[in-house]
Amino acid sequence: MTNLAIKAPNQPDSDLALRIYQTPINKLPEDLYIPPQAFAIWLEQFEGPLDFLLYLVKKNNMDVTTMAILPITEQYLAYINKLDSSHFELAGDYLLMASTLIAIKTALLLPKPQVANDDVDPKAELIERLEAYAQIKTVSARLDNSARLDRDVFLALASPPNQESINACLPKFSPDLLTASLLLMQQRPDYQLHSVKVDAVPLAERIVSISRQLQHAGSKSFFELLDKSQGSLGVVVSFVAVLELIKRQAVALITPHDLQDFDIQLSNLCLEWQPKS
Amino acid sequence: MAENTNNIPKTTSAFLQNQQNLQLISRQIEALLHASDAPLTELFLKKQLSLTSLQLEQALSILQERLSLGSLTLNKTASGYRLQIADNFSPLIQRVFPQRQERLSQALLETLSVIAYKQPVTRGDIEQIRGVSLSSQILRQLFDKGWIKEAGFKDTLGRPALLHTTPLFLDAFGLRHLDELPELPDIQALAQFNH
Amino acid sequence: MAENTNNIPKTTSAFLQNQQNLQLISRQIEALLHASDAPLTELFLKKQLSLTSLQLEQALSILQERLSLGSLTLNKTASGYRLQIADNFSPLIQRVFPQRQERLSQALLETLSVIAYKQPVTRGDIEQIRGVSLSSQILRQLFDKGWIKEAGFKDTLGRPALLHTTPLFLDAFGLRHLDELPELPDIQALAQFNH
Repeated sequence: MTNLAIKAPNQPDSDLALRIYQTPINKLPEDLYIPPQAFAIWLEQFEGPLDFLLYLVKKNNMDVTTMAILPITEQYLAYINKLDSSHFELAGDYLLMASTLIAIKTALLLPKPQVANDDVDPKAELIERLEAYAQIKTVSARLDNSARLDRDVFLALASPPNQESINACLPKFSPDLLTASLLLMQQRPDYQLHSVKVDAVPLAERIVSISRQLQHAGSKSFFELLDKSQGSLGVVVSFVAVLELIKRQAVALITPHDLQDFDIQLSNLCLEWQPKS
Repeated sequence: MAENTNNIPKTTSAFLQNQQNLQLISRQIEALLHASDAPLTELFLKKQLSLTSLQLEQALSILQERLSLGSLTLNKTASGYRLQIADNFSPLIQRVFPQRQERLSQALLETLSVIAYKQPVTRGDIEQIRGVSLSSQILRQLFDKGWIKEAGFKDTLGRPALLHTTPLFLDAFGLRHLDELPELPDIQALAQFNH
Repeated sequence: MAENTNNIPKTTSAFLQNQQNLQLISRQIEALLHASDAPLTELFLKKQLSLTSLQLEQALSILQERLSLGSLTLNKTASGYRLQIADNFSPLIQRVFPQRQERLSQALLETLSVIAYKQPVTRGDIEQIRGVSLSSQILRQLFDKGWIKEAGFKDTLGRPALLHTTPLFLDAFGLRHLDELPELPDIQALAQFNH
């Protein structure tokens, strides 16, 4: 790399050329040895075999649509032969193109076959691909020239208002969450101080007790119906008892109209006695 | 004097009140545009601020006028309105924040162009047109920027995913519609590839 | 007339030119503040725009005045100047782009309730009332939200810190005073607890 300055053919209107000692070289002289690595680096500046072919077409002052395929093919193969085996990862796409070109060249050199397969003309196909690629290459340069966000156009950034002023508008938590959490805390058996004794809580007895309480009071919240000595098992059994009573249509659920379905929790569950008509 | 002011016809006073109201709306729009991380559509603004189309139009023009006193402009992109810094400050910003200038590689630009012009396309289509295998690095970059998305499959062997550009791509390149893309050059014009 | 204008004293014309220049500088500062993702210091602005301290000060005050017509303010933070949406647009922004309210865990609520109803309390008190050991994770969450604070010590062995709720706690629960807390239901654990 020390003596080889290689000019990248990136800019569309720059002079595409290999430079050695600042001297532009239009084609690789047969007698000059160029290290394969340097050649590979030069080739890497192209976007692939189509880009490289376009370069050759331009260098030969040819027209894509009417280009003579033979000289281009020969030049292409001459360059690709310089790639040594250590650059296979780069060479893959180029070798594929080389085989296409050889096929075209062979077809041109051989006497014309007469029949059917002239619907696939490899030369026309190649020219078509070159044209399509040239189109894309041109528009991609135009696209790059258009005013692009964060390069030519900048968004106006501004910080949000002070967090305190945002906080002031956030919906408040309901203070009832606090008391509800304490109630729930109470329902929880005390793991640390006592061993948990699971007293059987007969369902039938709970059904009777809850019916009696509701019949007497008219309506009560679920928590008021609990027997606190029965612990968490009591909560579960009472809940089943309530479900059973609802199923028997002996009690009804009171849903405050301002509650959504998903807001109904044990803490705001209210029940009402349904007198039999 | 006092009598005079009282004699302002009702229509004038209503006009003044309307103007004040539009001023307020224009400030609300400005605040929302700054607070949003994506452009806002007319429909969104009308709905959120309960505006008629006329009110929105008037408030936006008041906003545009006020911004012109400073260094911003109101810009309508493919996905809605956004506030951007006026173009004449771009050189200053480029000088002061040079690290913000991102250069896009030729390979990325070509891939993006194939997707933009030939969409929907598969990876294979892109490779066929560009004549090189597509590095997943490039596709990932394009996905990262939100410029392309996968939608649907091509009904061929392996059912490869189809790639499309997104409204963010249009926004980034200052386009309102895909048909504002620079026209594909004529093959005849390209024939003389030496320019 | 022409003579008159020519007779404007040099100082006046110099003054006008200076004012125009300051206007331009204020727009440049505005553009840079909008382009930067971090606050900009005075030093940075002076260096990038080649300003004297006086020029910067004057241009910033022009900018502040111009911004007051719209919805932004110039905010001086510890790390420099930044443009910020004015606080009075917070309700609008919160309504249009609502921030999700997080769910509070049962353990956090219980701990908070014990502190709220029985303050001042020590960690030990909370553990005794709740019957479970207190995870430092929960206390940290409460401190992070600014809902509780430590103030004073209990005069017992080890002099443990006493925990109180804060005005931010009242604010988050929409309360003006502690005595607006809902009446404590019949809770044995709390009732039994005497400090």
